[in-house]
Parts: sequence; C-alpha cells; structure tokens
Amino acid sequence: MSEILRMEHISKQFGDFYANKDINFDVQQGEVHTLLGENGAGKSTLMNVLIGLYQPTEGSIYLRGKKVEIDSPAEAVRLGIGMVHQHFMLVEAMTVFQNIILGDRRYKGIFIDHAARRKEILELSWRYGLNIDLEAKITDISVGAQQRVEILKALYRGAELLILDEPTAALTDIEVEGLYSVIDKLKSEGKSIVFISHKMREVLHVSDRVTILRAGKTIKTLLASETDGKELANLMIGRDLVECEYEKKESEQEPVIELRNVDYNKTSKHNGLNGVSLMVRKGEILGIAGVDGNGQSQLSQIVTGVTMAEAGEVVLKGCKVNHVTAADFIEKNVSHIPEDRNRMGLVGNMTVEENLLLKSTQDCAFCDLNGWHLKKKAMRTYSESMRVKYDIRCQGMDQEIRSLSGGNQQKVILARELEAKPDLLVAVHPTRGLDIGATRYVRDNMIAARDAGCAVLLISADFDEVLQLSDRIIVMFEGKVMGEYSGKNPPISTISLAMAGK
Amino acid sequence: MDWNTIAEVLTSAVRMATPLLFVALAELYSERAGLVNIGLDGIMAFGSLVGFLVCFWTGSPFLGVICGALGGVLVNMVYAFCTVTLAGQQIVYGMALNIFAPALASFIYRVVFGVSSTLAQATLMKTVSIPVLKDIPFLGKLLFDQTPMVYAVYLLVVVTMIYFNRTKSGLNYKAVGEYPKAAETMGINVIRTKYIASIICGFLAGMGGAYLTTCYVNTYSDGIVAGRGFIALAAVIFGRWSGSGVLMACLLFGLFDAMQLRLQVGTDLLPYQLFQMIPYVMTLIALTIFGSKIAGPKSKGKPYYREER
Amino acid sequence: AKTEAPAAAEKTFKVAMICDSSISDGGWGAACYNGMTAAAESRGWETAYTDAIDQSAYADTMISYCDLGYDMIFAPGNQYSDAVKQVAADYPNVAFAVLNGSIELPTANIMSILPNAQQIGSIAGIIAGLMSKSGVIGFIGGMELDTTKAKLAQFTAAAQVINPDIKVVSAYAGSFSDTAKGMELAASMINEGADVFFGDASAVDSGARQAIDQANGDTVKIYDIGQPADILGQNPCIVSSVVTDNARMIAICLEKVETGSFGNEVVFGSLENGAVFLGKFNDELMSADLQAQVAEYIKQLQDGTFGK
Amino acid sequence: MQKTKTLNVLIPVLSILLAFFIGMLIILALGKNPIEAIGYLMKGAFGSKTNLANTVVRSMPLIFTGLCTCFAYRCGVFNLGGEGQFLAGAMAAITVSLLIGHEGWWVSIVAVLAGTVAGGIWGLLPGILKTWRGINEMITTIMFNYVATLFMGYLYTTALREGSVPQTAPVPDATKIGRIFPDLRITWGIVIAIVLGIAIWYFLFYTSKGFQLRAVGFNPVASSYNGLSVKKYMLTAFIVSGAIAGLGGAADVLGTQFRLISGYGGGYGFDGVALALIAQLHPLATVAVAYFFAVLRVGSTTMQVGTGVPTSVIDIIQALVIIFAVAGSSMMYLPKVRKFVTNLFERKEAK
Ligand SMILES: Nc1ncnc2c1ncn2[C@@H]1O[C@H](COP(=O)(O)OP(=O)(O)OP(=O)(O)O)[C@@H](O)[C@H]1O
Ligand SMILES: Nc1ncnc2c1ncn2[C@@H]1O[C@H](COP(=O)(O)OP(=O)(O)OP(=O)(O)O)[C@@H](O)[C@H]1O
Ligand SMILES: [Mg+2]
Ligand SMILES: [Mg+2]
Repeated sequence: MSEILRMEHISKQFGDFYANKDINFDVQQGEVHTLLGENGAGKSTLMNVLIGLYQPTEGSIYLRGKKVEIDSPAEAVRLGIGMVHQHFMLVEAMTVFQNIILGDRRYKGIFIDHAARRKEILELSWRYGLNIDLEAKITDISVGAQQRVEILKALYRGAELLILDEPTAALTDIEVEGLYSVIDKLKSEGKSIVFISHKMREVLHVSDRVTILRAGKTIKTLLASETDGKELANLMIGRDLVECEYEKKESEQEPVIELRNVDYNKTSKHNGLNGVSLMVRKGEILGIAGVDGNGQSQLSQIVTGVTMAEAGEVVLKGCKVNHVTAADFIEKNVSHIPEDRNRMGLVGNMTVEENLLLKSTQDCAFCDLNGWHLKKKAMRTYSESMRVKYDIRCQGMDQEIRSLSGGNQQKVILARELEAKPDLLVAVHPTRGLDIGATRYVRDNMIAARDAGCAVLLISADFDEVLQLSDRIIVMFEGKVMGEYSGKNPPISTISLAMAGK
Repeated sequence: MDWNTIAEVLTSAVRMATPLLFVALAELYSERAGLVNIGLDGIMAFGSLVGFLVCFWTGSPFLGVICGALGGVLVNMVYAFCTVTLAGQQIVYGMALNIFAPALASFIYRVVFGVSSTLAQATLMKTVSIPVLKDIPFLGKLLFDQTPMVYAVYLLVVVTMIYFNRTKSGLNYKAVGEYPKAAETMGINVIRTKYIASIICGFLAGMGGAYLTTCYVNTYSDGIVAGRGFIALAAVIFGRWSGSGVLMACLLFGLFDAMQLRLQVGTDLLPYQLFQMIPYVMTLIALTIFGSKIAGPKSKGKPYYREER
Repeated sequence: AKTEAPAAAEKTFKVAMICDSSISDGGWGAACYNGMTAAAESRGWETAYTDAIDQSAYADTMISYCDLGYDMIFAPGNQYSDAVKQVAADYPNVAFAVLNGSIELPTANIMSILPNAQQIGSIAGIIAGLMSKSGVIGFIGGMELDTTKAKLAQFTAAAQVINPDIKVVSAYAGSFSDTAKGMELAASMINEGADVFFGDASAVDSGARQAIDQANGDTVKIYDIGQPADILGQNPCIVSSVVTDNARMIAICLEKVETGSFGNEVVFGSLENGAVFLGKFNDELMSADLQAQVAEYIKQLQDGTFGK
Repeated sequence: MQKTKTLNVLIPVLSILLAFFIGMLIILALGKNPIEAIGYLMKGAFGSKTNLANTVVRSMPLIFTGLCTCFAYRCGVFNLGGEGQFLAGAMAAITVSLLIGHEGWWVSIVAVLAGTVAGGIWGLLPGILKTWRGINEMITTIMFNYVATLFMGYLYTTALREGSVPQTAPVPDATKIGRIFPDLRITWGIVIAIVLGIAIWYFLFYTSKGFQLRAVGFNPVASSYNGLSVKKYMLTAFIVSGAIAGLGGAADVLGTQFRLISGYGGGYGFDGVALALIAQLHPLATVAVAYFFAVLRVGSTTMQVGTGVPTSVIDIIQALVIIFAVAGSSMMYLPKVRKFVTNLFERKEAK
C-alpha cells in the first residue's frame, strides 16, 4: 500500500483560537481512515484545510509524496479530492439534478446534456442504493434525502480521495448499509476514504485505521482491528463511558397533545400527512420511527404550531387548537428541537448567549420594566452556567454561534429547550451529529424530562435511538400512521417492515 | 385612440425600454452572481460620456457604444475590487459609484468642451431596417426598423435566457449567486465568476449609457441618465431575476412612461406630476396583483468570505 | 472723495455665481454663466462659479463666497431666493443679484434681475402663430416656474391673436436635464400635429429639437424657436431665437456695486431696454414677408397695441 | 486583541487620509495648492462658530435617514425609501403648519407628530406589500420615493404654492422649531436626532423587543420557530423606520428649510443607507458617521469655492473618501490582511 496523503504539522487558527494544532495525519491508498473526536475537536476544520476551503496557519500537505498548495477547493477538485460536507453544500433553489452536475468539467460542450447525465446519475444511485428524485428542488426534500444528494454528488465526481464528514448522521440503517457497500466498492477500486462519524459501531465496521483528535490535537492513531469501542471512547473523551439501558414506562396520565385525523398537504407522499391520529401522554416518550421524508417534518411543525393542520383536530392540553402560532405553543410550554438547527433553531449571526436566551428575554429573571431593560449581568451569569451545565465548547459567550461546531450548536438548542421545563418536548433528530458523550447527555436529559412528567415526542431517523428511548413507538410511512407498538420488547422486524410500507 | 397613435406609443415604449433593458440585463448578470449593484446610474453616466466623446471624435456611433461599454467596465472594476476582493458592503460601493462616476463624467466633459451656450452634437446611429419584415403592417416599423442596438439587446435577452436556463456555465454562474460556498466546493471559481459578472455588468450598463448618447439623443448633458439605473434595478426584481421577466418589466415600464407622456400632452386638467407618477404607481399595482414571493439569488448583497461558516 | 477713487480703481471686484444645474448644460446654466463672465469682463471683474449643487448646499456655498471676500453673488433663479435672503442678512456688505427674483425680493443688499417673461413668450407666440400651418403648436417646460408659466400663457395668447383657432399642446418634463424626455415629449406633440415648438427647459429642449429634426428628415416643415441665447444654425429646424441679454442686466448690477448704489431695486429686462430681443432669422425657413410681419407685431408689443 | 481593536480604528483613518492624499494630488494636477485646499476644508467645517454650526445643521437630516436605515436593516427590512419617507414627513409637517397657521408653539408639536405619522404611513405601505403580497421592499420603496418626490412637486407647484416660484409658502414663524443658541442655525432638532440615536441603540441592545427584532432580522425562519412573529416585527420595522425618517423630514422643514422646493431632500435617503452601513448598523456610530459626512460636505463646499476647482472634482474626492474609508474597514476582515497585521506585530514584539 502506498501513501496517498500526508498532512504535516497542520495548525489552523480562528482569531486567537486554535481549531487545529500541529496535526499530523496520513492516508494510505485503498484504506478507510477514520477521524474520531468530540464535537469541536477540529475534524471538519482539518478536512476543510485539506480541500482548500480554509488556509492553514501552518503546515504542509503532501499528495502521493509531492508537496501541494491547495489554495482553493477548485484546486482540490483538480487534485482528485472530494468531500461530503457536514453542513450540506447544496443550492436550495436548484434541483437535485442541477446540484449534482454543478461545476462538472468532465464533459465538453456548452449545453447540459440532460438525458445522458440523468442516465449516468440514475445508474449511480441505483448501483449504490441511494434513492433520490432528481427533479425535486432541494428545499422540497428531507434532510435525509439531502444527505444522499451530498453523497451522490461526491460519487458522481469520482474522487481518488473521498472525505465523508458525518455522512451517516441523517441516514437510516438501511441506507447506512448501502453506504457501507459503497465504501467497500470504492476501496476495491483502490480509492481512499477519510471517514468521520460519531457512531462507534460504524467506525469499527468500516475503518482500517482510526485517528483520534481531542481539542485540536492528535491523540493517537490505531488499527481498527486492534481496538474496541471502549478504548476509542476512552481516548476520545478521556474517560470511560458505560453503555446503558433506559427503563421503559407505561404512562396512564392525560395526553398533552392529541392529533385526530390530521391532514396536511395530503397528496404529497413525502411532505404531507394523511389522516394522522396520535397522542402523547404526560410522562412518556412517544417515538416516531420511519424513513426520513415520510411526513415527519410536517408532523413536527404541526405539533409545535409552526404550521396549521389543513383538516382534523389538534388538541393541546385539553383545548382544541384553532388558529395558532408557534408563540401560542411556546406559551403553553411546548419545546422544540427542530430538524435543521442552522435554519430553524439558531440565529447564526447572534452570539451563543443570545441564542441561549432567544425565547426568554421577556422573563423577569432577565429583564425589568416588562422587557424594556435587559439584565445583562443576569443573562451572562445564566449563559455561563448553561455553558458549564451543557458542556458547550466555545471561545466565549460572545462568539457568533455559526462558528461553533455542529455538536456544540446542538447543545445550545438543547440547553434552551430543556431549561424551559417543558410540558411537551418535540425532539427531531435530537442527537444528529453529536459525539457519544453529548449523545448520552441528551438522552439522559430526555429521560429525566420524561420522569419529571414531560411528554416527549421523539422523531428520529436513527432507529436505534427510537428503540432505546421510546415508551411507545409509532411508525410513519408516506404521511400515514402504519402502526403502534409498545416500547418494551418491540417487534423489531415488524417495525422494520412497517417502515418500508409493508 | 387610433392605430396611428397606438403605433406611435408603442414605438416610443420600445425606444424608452431599450436603454433600460441594457442596464437591467447588466444588473441581472450582477445579481445572479450575488452582487447587488445600485451604482448603475453612475456606470451609465460614465458610459454615456465616453460613448458620446468617442462618437463625437470619430464620428462612429458603433465605436462610441463599444468604448462606452468599456468605460462602464472600467468604472465597475472599482466596485468589483471593493466588493469582491475586499468583501465590502455592496450598497455602499454602489452609492459611491453613483457619486463618483457622474462627477468624473461631468469633469471630463467640462475639460473637453468648456462652457458654451449650446451642447456639442454627435452623429446618431442610423436605423437599419430589416428588408421584407419591416413591411409587415403595424409591427414592421415597430420591431424591424430600429438601430442595430435594439436588435442586439433583444438578442441578448434570448442569449441570457438560454445561458441561464440551458447551459452548464449558466448553471454554475447561478450557483455562485445562490450559495457561493457550495459553488466553491464544487470547484467553481467564485471570485472569478464575480469578477466576470462585474465585467458584464459594467459592459452592459456602460452600453446602456452610451446608447443614450449615440442612439437616442445626440448630446451629452449632466443628469442625462435621470435615475434610469434605479428603474432598471426595480425591473430586475419585478422580472424575478429572469431574462424574459426583465424584458417584460422593461417593456411595461417603457409603455407606462410613453403613455404618461402622451396623456400629459393630451390633457392639461391634472397636475403634470400626477401623470409622471403613473409608471411608478402602475408598477406597484402590477406587483401587487402578480405578487412575488421569489427573493432572488440567495446570497445577493452578502459579502463572501471563504473561511466563514 | 479724491482719496477714495484711486483705491476703488485698484481694487479688483469679484463676482461668484451659484447654480444647481451644470454650467455646461447648453441651456440655462450656460447662458447665465456666459452672461456673468461677459458682464464681468466688460467691467474688469474676477469671476468664480459653483455649479451642480444640491438644494441643501445653496446657503453654505454662498456663505463660503462671502467669507472669501466676494463683492457680489449672482444667483440665477428664484429658487435661490430663500437662501439668498438668509445669507444676505448675515453679510450686509455683500451684494446679491437674483435673476428672475421676484419684485418684492430686493433689500439693501439684494437686487432682482427680471427679464420680461411675458414679452419673451409673446415674441415666440407671434412667430409660432405666423409659421404654423397645422394650427397646432407645442411648448415644453422644465419645471412649473412662474416665468415658465408666464411664457406659456403669453405664447398661447400671442399665437391666438395671430390665429384665433390655434391650439397649443404643452407639457412639463419635470427636469432640466433629461434630454431623452424632451425627445419623447416632442415626438408625441408632433404626433398631435404640432409644427412649431418653443421650450423653456434647458437641456431638455435640445432633445426636443433633435426629435423635430428627425421628424423633418430632409425638408424642414416643423420648426423650433430657441432661447435664451441666439442659437440659430445649431439645428436645422430653428427659425429664430428669443434672446435674453443677461450680460447687459448683470453689468448694471456690477456697476451699481462699484458705485455703491446697489440694492432695493429690480433690474428689468425688456424689448424696451434691449435686454430682450429677437435673434437672427433663418431666411430659408421664413420669408422676408413673414419676417416683416414679425417685426411689425413686435413693434406693436412695445407700443402696447398688440392684440388690441 | 487590544491591538486589533486599535487597528480597526487606525486602518480606516489611514485610508481616509490616503483618500485625501489622492484628492490633493488631483488638486495639484489642476494647478491649485493642495495645502490651501485642506485649509479651506477645515475652515469650512470648523473655521468659525457659524461654520461649526452649519456642519451640525447639515448632519441632522442625515442622522435621521441613517437611523431609519439602521432600524430597518436590523430587522432585515431593506428599506431604500428613506428619501420618500423623509419627504412624506416634511410634506405633512408643512401642510399642517400652513393649515393651522400662526397659532403658537403647540402647532410645531402637532406638525412634528404629523410628519412622524406620515413617514410611518409611507413606510407602512411597502411594509404591507411585503408582508401581505411578499413583494420585495427594495423595489417598492424606490417606487414610493418617486411617488413622494412627484407629490411634493405637486404641492409646491400647485397645492401649497406661494408666489412666483414653484415653492410652498414658508412655515409660519411661530411653528418653526426653535434654535438652541439664538445666533446659530442649530435647532432642537439635532437634540432630537441624537437622543433618538441613543434611544434606538438602547432599544436594540438593551430591551427584549429590540433583541427579538434583531433576531428576526438575522434569521426569520428560526425566529418564527422560536415564537417570534416575523410579520409583526417586519411591519413594525417598516413603520418605525419610516417614522424616523418622517420625523427627520418634519424637523428639517420646520427647523432649517422652512419650505418645500424643487430638489428638496434629494439624496438624503441614499446617503442615509450608505452611512448606516458604513457605521455597521450601529445607531451611535451612525450618528458619528452622519456628522463625518456633514463635515465632508460642508468642508468641501468651501474647498471648492476657495480653490475654484469644478464641483465635480470635489464630488470625486468625496466619493474617494467614502470608498477608501469603507475599503479600509472591510480590509480588516480579510484573513490575509489579518494574518499580515498580526505577523507585523509579532515581529515587532520579537524585536
Ligand atoms: N470559520 C470558523 N470561524 C471560527 N471558528 C471556527 C470556524 N470553523 C470552526 N471553528 C471552531 O473550530 C473548532 C473546531 O470545529 P470543527 O467544526 O472542526 O469541529 P468538529 O470536530 O468537526 O466537531 P463536530 O463533531 O461537532 O462537527 C470549534 O470550536 C469551532 O467553533
Ligand atoms: N439548468 C437547466 N438545465 C436544463 N434545463 C433547465 C435548466 N434550468 C431550467 N431549465 C428548464 O428551462 C425552462 C425554463 O426555466 P425557468 O423555469 O428557470 O424559466 P424562467 O426563469 O421562469 O424564465 P427565463 O427563461 O426567462 O429565465 C424550464 O422548462 C426548466 O425546466
Ligand atoms: Mg464537524
Ligand atoms: Mg430563469
């Protein structure tokens, strides 16, 4: 095996902050090399340096032993490096097809050869099992589908060295299996892969070697075959993490929210609800299982007041809801961890502190005179305490939230939503992109909220998560409820079939 | 209204829409790459002066138009450097162009011609009628008996439509305006695209300016642009950032303006300002009726830093 | 008095003009500037000007000139009256001359210069009335200034004296610089049948003349009357110009500054004192017979018998 | 950190100086004395009590239109209609004061209120079109500017015309906004402007509503998910920013200009946009930049008069100053420049 990539002494500074410090990293031809690390450890940063999106403060990059200056992603593309980005690089106003062929230089000619390119992409997607509607606009497809588009995009361009930055965060198990075979196929073609994931099972399954990053520094590189999840977790977060099982409960208390025959955009298979009836009781976690893009987004929007049901009834805390806004739901103590944190959850240009307090500046703890004077000191004390409590890794409370790593952004949302002590918590993919420590933390907190009497609606594309946390499970397919199952000893194979519409 | 008047109004509408169309297309290309350029008035002013001077000296309106366009490019490079390379505020530099370029034009005119009681006159571009087609009753004169510039601009609309909707390059170009970082990761050179956009924008806006002094009126005077840049800006939004939309918007605006002038000449009961409001009010009404949820290229107006999250 | 005279002779007087339009606009600005420089030259004054300024800068600019020791400030338009009054109160030793200023405006250090707009309109109206074959004549104004309105009114009245059935089509461009608009306005008036034009809109007029020339093609059958300078020959369509001799009126003001008798006065400009007169004719467009008729009517105008 | 802060100020200042330097070269090339020119500039802006006062007077309308932009943009509303709203305010104020006439000081208060309301309404119209029909405000506000300007034309040529020129009658003396010092043209309007600047600054950064307004401005989707009524805030931003400009128009016409006339208020709107953006939408900085603009305007008028170069040259120099000033501050954000600057400092420290 020959070496394809070597990064030497890479440092990357943002302001006074080192996101990467003196990192050495190499990839052999035909291997899968995983980068493992907590949220904010600097994995994405290192890869962004590699593809020329960031310029390193120091260090050099060698490709097949030759020193290269990668001063732009265009250069990286030219050198045969491709990347699936953690934060999707998709042009929302364009179709899937257009996104995939963007920047394509392999074919000459002025015009887009629609038919030929379509055929090629469809073949590819079929070969790798990445199902996608090419003519759909990016805005109209689910996050999971967007993830598939990202992967397809990278595959379409056929890179020698492919970086996959948390490619499985929004994929279902079946799709993850598909991705494994993609990776195997690529490996067999002699291509190399840098893989980033927080899911230990995956890491151990696909990797040849694993490099662990912590706080911007390389800790160790090991052979995947010679290690186990425990050791990796230990190296990653610096302490042991015991696997745990959550106790399942059967709640008999009154429902907090109930949907009766709710319709929304009924005709759409992927973006609608069709006669959905369900309820979430106090003190239970209702998990929604299903492949992403079967109406889950619409469901979450209806139970948080972001959109109105077109038909049917929504009953919140015993009152029928007629005309609603998100504010009314928040007033009634409904919390929401939305599916797209950057777009729906956070105000990117505002600071960590401001995002933590987004919903609560009207509380008397943080303001006087009915909101006409903010208590900046109290706000600071509170946000600092949240930083400690939720382990938010940031340079300071005044840092703009968009420059935080994905996992830490999620923690900010979590802190905001859970601290409101909600009666109903709607959590959509709450641990997507979180490292194992943080994931554990989130799950513990959701269980704690349940035990404190909160009704939790958990929507997740991560089947394991749904199984692990839910007291009851509902399966959704094409906007319809396929069935309801107990969380205790769930019939896994039946549920899997239901998820596929059978 | 008789046919003759209608034909005359339409001819005048086409005439008035032409410079607008040049400039609106200029803005279209700029905004499609994410650059909102409100300095169109300035670029036009400079283009109109350069066009006029060259036409005056060489006697060739064609050369004038080309040089006017190049003048526009030159001026717009200031904008491009500041907004693309330095990633500065687009609105501010647009405003700065609006102060800078007309002043420069005025200064040059003063240096060349000094103060005289009459304006210097240059030759105008001749109309070239297209054989056969021009004899079509009614439409013939309207569409096929114009200066080559008019044909050029309509051709440009078609080219623009094809470019943005059918070509690879056009797709890449649009991506830059939508999400430059994504475009960049796909190997598209964002900075280069933005510079190209600025060159096209300067070229077309300069040409629109030069059109005024080489094809429309045969003199240059300060203030000749008379806010056409801002109307063009509005036309791009009205036209929803598409070639055909911009064409419609400009024609509509030309039509309203032409009608406004006729109404003013025909009646003297109402204050003339009320007539002059017609194009603007009609545009507002038209917008209200058609609505427009489309917000245009998503990254427009925003400076692009590659290393920003 | 003997010791004073040589001192006064040594002193070089200075006059400055402010203007909101450009002095190279080939219309109002240029005419006023040329008027001022001609007058200054005839009396050995120094000149300065500030043009193309915003309304908000009128006062500041005049203050700056006052501070720099200028003896007179020439403001060519009634729109400057307010600013002039304001500044004049603070600088009693500086003279202010306002062209087209109102009759009430003058104070101890302000004078108005008032060319007779009625006469200007009338002269144009006479020519138009005699020249028009279609019975429709056109007028394009820049802004709705009182002087413009007066010109339009007299233009109409005088033409109707000549030809009671004549129809006047008029419009305001709302601008003094939008040449293209002048073109469009003229084109639409031609469409209405207008065949003689008069305008009071500076650069806009040159657009109108261009439209006329274009409509004429090779034979001139639609005419234009120029003002305020004699612009005969600039465009083929010009039959004659109604000339306002600004220099002459400004010179009167300069002289009064020199002699210390400036203020509290309106300098009128009219046919009578020669500050308004008819320019040369284009003999090819206008027969000698018609020219004689014009002269006759103008004489009546002076006598006050015109139209009576 | 401290060093970069110093640099953030130093670089723009240096670039302004550079712009002046280039301007002086132009003046030199025209055969005039550049040192003298600078002298005139200073003299014009600061030379005497009157000049200082003039500068302040000139800054007042700019502060209002700047704050108008600042408020709207903070809420994500791209209001380019400051000019129209300013004029609406001025028109309402003068109409009210002329209709009521010589009645006493309370008329000025009514007139100012009328101006504020009119500005607010002129802002509300594009606001309704935006929230109701989703029409881009950049285009509608431009259209409304033209309509306001033309309507003002109607007022001064026809409806409220006085005497021989197209201009309205002047505001009755009793209705004029008082001067702070009897012999200077500075009125209480400037106090209103500055207090307003402080109030907006306080509102945006120290109140809960201001906080939410900014959130809406940055990310309307996230704001609506978090229970903020995006439409309500946007509409408020339209109305309030319009009202600020309208108040400015009223203060200007009642305090400085006294009547409407052709060309009145031209350019204030776009100046406001430019200067608020230069001030990075910070209300207090907006006030400061507006003053700087006024210094530039007043000072360069004197410079033109003193040196006798054409006005266009002065405009060119002014534009250069703006271009360089903004370029200087945006340069500081570029990673390459930052790196260069920090290297520079580190090397110095090493020595
Ligand atoms: N453009 C930027 N500007 C400022 N800081 C940044 C920027 N990009 C990353 N950072 C910071 O660098 C650190 C590393 O971020 P990075 O995204 O590389 O983490 P990560 O290991 O990918 O984490 P995650 O698992 O959450 O994706 C974080 O603290 C982040 O806040
Ligand atoms: N990149 C592309 N490649 C191929 N076909 C495209 C592309 N973009 C658009 N089209 C097709 O071209 C046609 C017109 O596209 P679109 O809807 O963008 O038009 P428009 O923007 O409304 O108008 P205009 O043609 O004036 O830009 C549609 O049929 C669309 O499917
Ligand atoms: Mg990451
Ligand atoms: Mg299109």
